[in-house]
Amino acid sequence: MSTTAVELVGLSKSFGDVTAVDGVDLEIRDGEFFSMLGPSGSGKTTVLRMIAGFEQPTSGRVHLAGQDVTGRPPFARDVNTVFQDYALFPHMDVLANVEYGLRVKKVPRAERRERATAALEAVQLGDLAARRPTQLSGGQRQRVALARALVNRPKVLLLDEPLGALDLKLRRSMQLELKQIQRDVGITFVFVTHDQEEALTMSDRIAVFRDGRIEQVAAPADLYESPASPFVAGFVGTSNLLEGEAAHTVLGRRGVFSIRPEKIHLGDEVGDDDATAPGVVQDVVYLGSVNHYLVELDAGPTLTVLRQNLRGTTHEAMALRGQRVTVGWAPEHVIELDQERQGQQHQELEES
Amino acid sequence: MRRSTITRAATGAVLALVLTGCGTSSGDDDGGGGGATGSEEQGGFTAPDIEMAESLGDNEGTLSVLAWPGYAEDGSTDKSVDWVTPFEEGTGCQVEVKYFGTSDEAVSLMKSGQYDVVSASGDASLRLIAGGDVAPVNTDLIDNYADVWSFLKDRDWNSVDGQMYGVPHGYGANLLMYNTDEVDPAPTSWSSVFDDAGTYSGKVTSYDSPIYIADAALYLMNTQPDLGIKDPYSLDADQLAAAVDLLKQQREHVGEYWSDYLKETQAFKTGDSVIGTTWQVIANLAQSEGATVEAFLPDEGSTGWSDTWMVSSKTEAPNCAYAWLNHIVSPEANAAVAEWFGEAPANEKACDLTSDGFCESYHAGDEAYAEKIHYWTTPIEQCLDGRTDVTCTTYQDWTQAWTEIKG
Amino acid sequence: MTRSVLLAFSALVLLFVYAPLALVVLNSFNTSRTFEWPPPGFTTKWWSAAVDSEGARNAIVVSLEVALVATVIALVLGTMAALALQRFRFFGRDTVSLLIILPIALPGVVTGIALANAFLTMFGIELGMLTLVVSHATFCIVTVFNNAIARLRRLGGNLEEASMDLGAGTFRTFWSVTLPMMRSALLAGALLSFALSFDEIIVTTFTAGQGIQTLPIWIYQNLFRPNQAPVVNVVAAALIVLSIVPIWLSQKLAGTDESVAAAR
Amino acid sequence: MALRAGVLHRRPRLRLGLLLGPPMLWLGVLYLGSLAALFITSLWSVDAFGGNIERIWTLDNYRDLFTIDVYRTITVRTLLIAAAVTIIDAVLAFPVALYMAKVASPRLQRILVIAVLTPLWASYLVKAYAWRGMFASGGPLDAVGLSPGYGLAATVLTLSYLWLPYMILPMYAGLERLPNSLIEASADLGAGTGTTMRRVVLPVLFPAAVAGSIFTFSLTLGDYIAVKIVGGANQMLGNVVYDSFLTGNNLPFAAAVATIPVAAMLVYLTAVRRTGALDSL
Repeated sequence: MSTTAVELVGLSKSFGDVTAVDGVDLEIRDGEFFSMLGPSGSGKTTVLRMIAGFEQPTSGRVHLAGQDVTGRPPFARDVNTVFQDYALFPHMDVLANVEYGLRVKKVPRAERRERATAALEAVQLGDLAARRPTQLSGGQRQRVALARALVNRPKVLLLDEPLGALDLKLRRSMQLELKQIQRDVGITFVFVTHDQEEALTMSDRIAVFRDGRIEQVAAPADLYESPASPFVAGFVGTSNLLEGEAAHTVLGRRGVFSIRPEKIHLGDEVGDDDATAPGVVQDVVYLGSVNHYLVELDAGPTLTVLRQNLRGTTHEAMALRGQRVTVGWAPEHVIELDQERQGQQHQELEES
Repeated sequence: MRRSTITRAATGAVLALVLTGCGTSSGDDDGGGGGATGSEEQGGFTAPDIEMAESLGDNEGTLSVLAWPGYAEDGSTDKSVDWVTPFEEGTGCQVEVKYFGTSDEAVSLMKSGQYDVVSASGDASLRLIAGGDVAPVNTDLIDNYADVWSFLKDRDWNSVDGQMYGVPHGYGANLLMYNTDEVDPAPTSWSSVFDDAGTYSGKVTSYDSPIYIADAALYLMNTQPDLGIKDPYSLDADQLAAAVDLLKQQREHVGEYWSDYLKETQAFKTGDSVIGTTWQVIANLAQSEGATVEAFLPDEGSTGWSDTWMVSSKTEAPNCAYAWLNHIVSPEANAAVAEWFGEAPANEKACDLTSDGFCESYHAGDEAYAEKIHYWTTPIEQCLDGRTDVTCTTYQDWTQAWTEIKG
Repeated sequence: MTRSVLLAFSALVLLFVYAPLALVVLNSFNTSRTFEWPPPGFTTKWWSAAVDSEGARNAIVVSLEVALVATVIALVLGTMAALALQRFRFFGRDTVSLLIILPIALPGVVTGIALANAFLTMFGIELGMLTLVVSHATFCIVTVFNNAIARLRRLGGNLEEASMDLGAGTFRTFWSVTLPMMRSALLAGALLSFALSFDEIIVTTFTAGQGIQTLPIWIYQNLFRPNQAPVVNVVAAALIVLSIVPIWLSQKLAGTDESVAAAR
Repeated sequence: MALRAGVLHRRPRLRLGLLLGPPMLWLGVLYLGSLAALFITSLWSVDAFGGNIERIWTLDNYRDLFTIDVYRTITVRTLLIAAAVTIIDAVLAFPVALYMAKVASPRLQRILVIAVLTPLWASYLVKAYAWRGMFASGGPLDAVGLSPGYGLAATVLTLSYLWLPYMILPMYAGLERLPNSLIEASADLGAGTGTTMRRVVLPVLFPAAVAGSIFTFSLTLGDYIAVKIVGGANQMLGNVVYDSFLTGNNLPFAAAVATIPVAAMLVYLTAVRRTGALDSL
């Protein structure tokens, strides 16, 4: 199955003087869990809304399953959306909400009821069918919204930061559940989020947005291990940038480089083959299972070093504060970032 | 109904619900000229030649009535007040009533030819005659006409050259009312609300309408002959200015102006007002409510009103129209209207049917009394008193002056 | 401390509001026809007279008709205007919103003579039921508009997008989602508009024509008839009591409305 | 249907046009047109006899308006009455609205809203006459020595009474929208009741009060009935318009007088437009 579910060609959108989306080209494959990741105002939600048909592009085309749907209204597109605030109809009960799409399509009552009930069962809400949305918890509403969209069996399901309003624990479990559902139904999911961890957890592929453009499209591991730009490196994980004179001093090369915090060794962990650099521990941040050490290199930059709390005590870890240390890393873990993209300072755009 | 007395004479002070035919289109140039020259001197006034009914036939079945509110009650206001239904039952003429708010409106509605009969006040009747909108009335065909007070017949607001254009319906005077406890000695003249108003400063009340300027003019006519006022409704600029000055002086002492029964009755009952103009009906009401008041018509005369029912020159129901005229001045109907409306009936025999003392209190049939009334007429540019060397002030001028007087 | 001061003050203001109304009710039992104080006696004859008054009944019916039709027109136009102004950004938007409130912001006497003059001369329509209803609708639009747009603002466009996303067309979405969500707001607006029209006298005076007698006009005319003034008091007293029903209903509806906010 | 809707969806301008067309036709053409016609009429005059309009351009009406003292007096009087009514209503409405929105229990809140709305259904005229009764010599107020008698004070009081609900309701709506947390936050930051009122409540209240004032001001500017009933011998702008038009049959002059309250309201609306009050009407 290598057909294309969604294809965006030169998609742009301006709101007055503000360009929210600036020439996006993208192909999303059939059956894939695709995430659009970026800070707020980067244009990802606007792209999603153009796929759904809520916004008309200023220029460019939207294709769904090979068909150009650019001019079509939302109700004439075979996609469904799970909204950030769920947008459940408060004047209808849960079942009526889920049935709505089927009723609009004039699906016979019996079938409608059956499918809606099944969809609610699938999201484990079978017993809440008669409730009003106001009587549900946040997580339950989220599931209703999901069921309401999925019951229509769309070609593509669009999810606009659907987990944003949930607490951390619920969010984690919903992430796994969403992924599971996606595998079960085999529908293409297009998922918008600003949470890199969420994107990495669930996605088959991720597009990183910045200032209305796509910075990089890649699988999670590739994105993390070979970020295409300092922006991607910084947005996905902690980047630990080395550039200019500092790079030359520490690495002996000019350019822009990144070393992931967990790849850096500290003190007695430094291996024999490691490249090393001296510095001072400025601060130690206790995070439970791991600690972050902020080490200011003598060469200038401050690197974040992540160390698991496998051994020793918290007290010992804290005692490193203010100490001179040596940090080291395997040379193959130094990521060279795309020179051309360096230093581009886009102005952050307001996404409306 | 009663309140329409207020709107009479085109004053419309209280409610006149409707616009007159004026407005941005000045299409109908109704009888500017003709009616204007009407009133006192009918020199040069010739009525259009309109055929008069010579005999009556079968009733047509429907009648369209244009009336002052209260002149054609069918029981919808008060069950016991109904002289339309008996007419319908007696004649088979089904009545449709349209009310008008001002004389101007009555004139313009009559021009449409949709109405068969109209109750016209003195300031509308001549315009209707001159405009050819109403037909001469053959009073021989109206049985009850014989019983109408003779002093109401062949007057200059309802006839031309001895030919009647309608039947008189009712009349009344604007009186001087005072609180007998507070006002001592009892007043005898309008001077007590003009030159001597200061005596009861703050408790004097006057009728709230530009037409009240005529009351001042009437007073000046008696007290300042030098001004040369012959008719309180035809004032040149100087005469108007004198009347306005007088009213401005009076304004200093006026507690409030009144324009409805309730307000004036209340004011006299509570003592907020102790002296001022009134209508007989208000005086009667106030007395029945226990107020210590008297009302009378001072010797210098007073302003007042008189109405006439007329027949459209374009009517398609002349028989029903004549039946209506006969009915409305019948003793029964005339008595009912007079009592409901609060005015003197035109039919002598109506007084046998009105409640005890009604006709006496309204001075119905008292010719000397009636002669003292200067009936309301709309002031116009042509002087109604016959002067041709000056232009008289119009009702618009009076209206602006009235605003100035009240300040 | 502050609370009790507030309470005391509010109670005083309510006393101020209800004292004259109490007087109205009291006077409807006053034997005096001119509202003598203190009342010389107690009578229920005005109440029975009011029940018998065909004029009052007819006037109430006319007022109800006028208010109903004007409110329906205002509902349609006000909702349309609210949708347009909430959903679209366009040049002159502020002017439009100003225009909508203009009929209520300009004194009734101005609106009255302007419309009356226009009907008679520009359009050549005789004053009557039509002109009255049109005039009332003109100043009623704003009450519906205000309620509708406030609700639309609170709703945002998400629910409608959800509906379209689920396959419902523009009209279906309006019917199934937008309208139900606005229902209580529209009802509140309609109620206010109804009340506004029902008791309007100034614009009515100019635009009704002589033949049409609405309740305020009937009251106006009858207040000035000595025998009728107490009957008018009865009608007013009855209206005060009866008005609690629609107001209470609207409040109840507005109460269920909080779910709208909560659902989001 | 779907096709048509699709067209509508693709063409937002068309949708806007369809939505805005009818209300704009009604208000823009009928209402504004009427006002424009009225203004044009104010530049004409009437003939001397029948009150028919003569379409001759003249500024006479405005000349009279500006040169005759009485109109200035009446204008000033009317504006002062309107201002006084507005201020009194604002002062009376604020505590009630505050109590309703922030102190009363939901149940009491509902009852209070009903209590405030109910008088709106009692006839304007009946209420005005009730006040006439209140102010009368020997009336209820006089009996306790509080009656100002008929005159401007009585007019201001009666009008304040009549329009009070129009001030309470927007204020209440405004305060209800003010989250309690804001008041609590202010108190938490050490502000006393007075400071909280001044810094937190009043800024929220202001646009609401302005919205209410549009009602009180405009309704007062156009009133001609209450002043007749309780105003003694005084008159207001509404009386002049009314008398010129219906009594004097002089529409052009009435139209000219009417431009005064219109101008006053337009100035006022323009001034308050930026406060956002027009949104909280």
